[in-house]
Amino acid sequence: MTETPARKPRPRRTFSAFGDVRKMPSEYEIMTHAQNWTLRENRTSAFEQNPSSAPNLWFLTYRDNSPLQAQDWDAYRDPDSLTYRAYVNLQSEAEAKVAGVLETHAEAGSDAQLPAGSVALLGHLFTPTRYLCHGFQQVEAYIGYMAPSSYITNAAAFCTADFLRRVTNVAYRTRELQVAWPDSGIGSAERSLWETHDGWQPARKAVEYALVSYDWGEAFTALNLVLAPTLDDVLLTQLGQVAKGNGDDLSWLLTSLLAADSRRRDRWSRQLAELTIAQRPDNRAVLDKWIGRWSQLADDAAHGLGQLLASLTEGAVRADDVAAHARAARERHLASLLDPASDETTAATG
Amino acid sequence: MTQELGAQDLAPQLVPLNAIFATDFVQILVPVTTANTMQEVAAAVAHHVEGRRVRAQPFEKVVIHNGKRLPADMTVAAAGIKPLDHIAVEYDIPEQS
Amino acid sequence: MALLKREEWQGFVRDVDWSYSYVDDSAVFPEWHCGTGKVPREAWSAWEEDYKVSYPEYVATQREKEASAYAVKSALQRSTTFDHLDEGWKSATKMHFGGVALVEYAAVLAELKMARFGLNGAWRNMATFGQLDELRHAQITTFFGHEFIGKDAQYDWTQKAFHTNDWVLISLRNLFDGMMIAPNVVDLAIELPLTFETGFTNLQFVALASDALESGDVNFANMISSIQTDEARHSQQGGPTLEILVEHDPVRAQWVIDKAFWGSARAFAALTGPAMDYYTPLEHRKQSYREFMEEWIIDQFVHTIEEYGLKKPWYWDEFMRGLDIWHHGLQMGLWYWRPTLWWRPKAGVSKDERAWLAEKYPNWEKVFGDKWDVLIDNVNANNLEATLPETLPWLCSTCHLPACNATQSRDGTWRVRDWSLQYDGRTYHFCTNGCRQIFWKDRDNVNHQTLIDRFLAGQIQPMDVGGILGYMGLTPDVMGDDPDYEAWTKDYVGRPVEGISLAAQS
Amino acid sequence: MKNPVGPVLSMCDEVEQVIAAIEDDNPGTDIEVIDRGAYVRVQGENEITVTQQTLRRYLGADFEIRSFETMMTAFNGRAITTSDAITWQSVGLRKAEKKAATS
Repeated sequence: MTETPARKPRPRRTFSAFGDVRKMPSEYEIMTHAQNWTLRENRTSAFEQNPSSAPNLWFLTYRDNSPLQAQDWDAYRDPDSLTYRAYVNLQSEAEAKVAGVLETHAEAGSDAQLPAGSVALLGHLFTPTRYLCHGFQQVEAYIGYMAPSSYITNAAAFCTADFLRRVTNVAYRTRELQVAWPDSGIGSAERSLWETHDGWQPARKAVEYALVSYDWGEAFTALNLVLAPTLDDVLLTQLGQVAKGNGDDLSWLLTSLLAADSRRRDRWSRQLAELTIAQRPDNRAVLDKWIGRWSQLADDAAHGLGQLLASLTEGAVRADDVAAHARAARERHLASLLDPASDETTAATG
Repeated sequence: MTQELGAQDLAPQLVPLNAIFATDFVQILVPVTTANTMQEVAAAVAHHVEGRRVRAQPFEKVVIHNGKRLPADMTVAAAGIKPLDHIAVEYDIPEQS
Repeated sequence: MALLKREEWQGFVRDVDWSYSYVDDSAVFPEWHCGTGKVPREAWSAWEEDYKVSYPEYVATQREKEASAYAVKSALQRSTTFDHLDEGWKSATKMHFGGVALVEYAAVLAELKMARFGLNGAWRNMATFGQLDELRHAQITTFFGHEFIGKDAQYDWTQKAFHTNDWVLISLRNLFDGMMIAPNVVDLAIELPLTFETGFTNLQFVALASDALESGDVNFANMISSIQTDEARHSQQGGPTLEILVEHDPVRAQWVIDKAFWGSARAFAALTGPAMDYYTPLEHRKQSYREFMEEWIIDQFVHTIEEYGLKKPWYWDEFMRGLDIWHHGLQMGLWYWRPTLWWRPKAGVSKDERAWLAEKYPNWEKVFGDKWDVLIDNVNANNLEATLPETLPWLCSTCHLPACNATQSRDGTWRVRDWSLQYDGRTYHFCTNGCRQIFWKDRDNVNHQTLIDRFLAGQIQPMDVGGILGYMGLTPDVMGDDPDYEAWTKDYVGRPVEGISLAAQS
Repeated sequence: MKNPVGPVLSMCDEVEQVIAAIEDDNPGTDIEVIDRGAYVRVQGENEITVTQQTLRRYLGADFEIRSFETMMTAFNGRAITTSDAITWQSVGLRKAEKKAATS
């Protein structure tokens, strides 16, 4: 320090964190890359405090020492390259569409024209989902909190907000239906249905278990690879179809619009699962074990909801079919993920 | 039984100190050894500050440790100054009469 | 027929708690993550935010804010504004980008933590907006800082700073890990949204915007003002949390605020203080750091906590006296150890600047003027060597900032005093009595090493200046230096000089 | 003022109109305006309100109250937002009102 430091400005085009890149990183990458300092290189612990403090041990156990490991988590990219600006643009447009649909149907007075069966269906299978989705929102927030790369945290952060969006739409509809059908129990019976109705208990069990799955990799697997894809198939896809069949266009449109968030979640989650296996084939066994455990819970949950759906459609649908349809949706989401033959393709794309 | 060695018999040990020089604005890290005298300690501290931030004055410098002024020829070991101890170095300005 | 009003349906969004039966409530909300403490679990059901917002409103409003911030940016992109900004002001922005961008990301993690572990559904929802807000701030700050890398390599530290072991960053990580990412959510809601975001961030984001605008940096002023509009909203998680905690455990509430306030005050003295009183060109200063502190912290914040039934912190007199000292000492430290910075610190002590400092801080000349005079004389004698460090400043075991806070004795002299204590067989030193008391009260930083500790433990190799700079991540293209020695020394050329270092002649 | 409450507005084209709207909505309250260049403090004692209706008179019929947030960089007191208005209230007054509501 006894010499005035020499300054030889070497023109740089982007953050040195990207190394000697030939290609300029995208706006998404600039805004997302290595933002979480608790993941910095050469750290002795996640937090700049006593290495054996409770928070440090928590992050060591559930993040750094997770059975799910990768050489370079920062190699992950969200296939939608979402930035904050892109997210609020996307979702304000999506919400404008929802508002348009809601307004049109409110003007047409369509809630008042719903057959009693449809009202009961919504009151049992749609309006109680605000609890389930809020639980998912919490688990997704935890995934974001603990994720081993800011690329993953950000995807989970937007996804957390998407669940709040869904809860918000469900809440809005809850009020509309309550106004139109004050004696239906809509707006007052949801919590008790959620906590005590047989059809909901396996789903509640699954989300409660997910809330206490503190290994970040397992939480991600449980929610994003298994529970959400399975239950969205029942609560958005199949419920939407049944609603459409009943002439309840509003519920069908709304579930279809909300399904866009689920598809986006499926895209980034699948991409992340592929990256882990491409970087470290041993992760296949880790994911396999977790997927197996959570698939059982997810199938039970889908079956419970299937029974509810069956009872509310007077047997027009069968619980087993509902569960099978949901399982098939999940299996499509996970197709060939755990298949060793897929290594080369995943390595090439990952 | 071997006789225990006194501090003065050991090879000089490094003693990093927290030091402040007179009216300087900041405490600094100054490494000395157990064998250094107070005069040497004062010089080591002054090296970083005197004439750099605090104007040099033509007076002797004295080391103060635990509120006591230590003799110039006393060693760090003899003074019982331990690693990470705090010392102040002050000019020994004669009383104006 | 229009849509339903928010009031008619938002209750359902907020009402999302249920009773668990497959797992224990205490497993879903582990005590050390949630920190309910003496507050009965059911008391949290009364948690209610005043500042309500819904998802569709949120995305629509935020879209407008983003559009406007980026419109200003692109309008200015082709202008030459940046090239004409004062070096001192640029330093204030470099310090901001490096010292703030990733703190915003730490706040993303903090809000995610509350979105998961918050003890009421409405709180978790508000934190869900909060984490999005903070993501916005991290991204916009990072992106705006990135823009200038081509013009000045120091802006690389926008992203890099917090990945290094530079002493400034160790200090800030220690503070923000402790009050944002790691604490239980009750403490967190009081430390981050309430203490930090309704108090201190206003200083950096609203008050500094005044200086930015005056300095001609419209883009920066606009960015930080826009960020603070989000803070104003999500910071409202603090109030309801504090209300409940005060009712059941006022002692803890007081302690949490006291500690967060002190830590924030130390950090802002290091960063915002020099930016306002030294880096901002004299003609562009709106108010002094002290005046901004009085407006935003002393009056507003203290009034607020008193309304919640709490008292001024126990160290209040020491803190108030520090308003005239802390940031001036830190400014001198930042300047003297300038090779360890990622900006070019202005000394800011020309005659006019000193007159301003003396007017705003009547003791300034007495405490700091003599040292700057020696530095000035060394510069004017071509003794630059004597103005560069050969050892480390002592770093406080609580705040990790240099121990550089002079206090006045009864006889009127100003001296930097030793605040130390013995614990578990070793000696710890602190910059102030406040830092020492905080260490003693919760001993959070026991076993956490300051840069001095790391150096003495041999973790920094080689054990010399080069080794230290390497450990801190400084590269020659980034290391700070004074942007213009002449600017602040030329007023004093030719005056009689004595007692300066002879380093250059020897 | 003992308990000043109100918004801190970032400098923008609409500041004057917003202040006028706040004055209209609080006829019995002295509104103090402190201009600091980049930001303007608007405050009244204990409680002040601004409504969407009044804001629309000044800022256009399509102004949404939610957009008030884009101008408000900070505020003093507690901000209570509804779909037609924003009220800034001192913490003391807010506590008293809540207490009255629950007892």
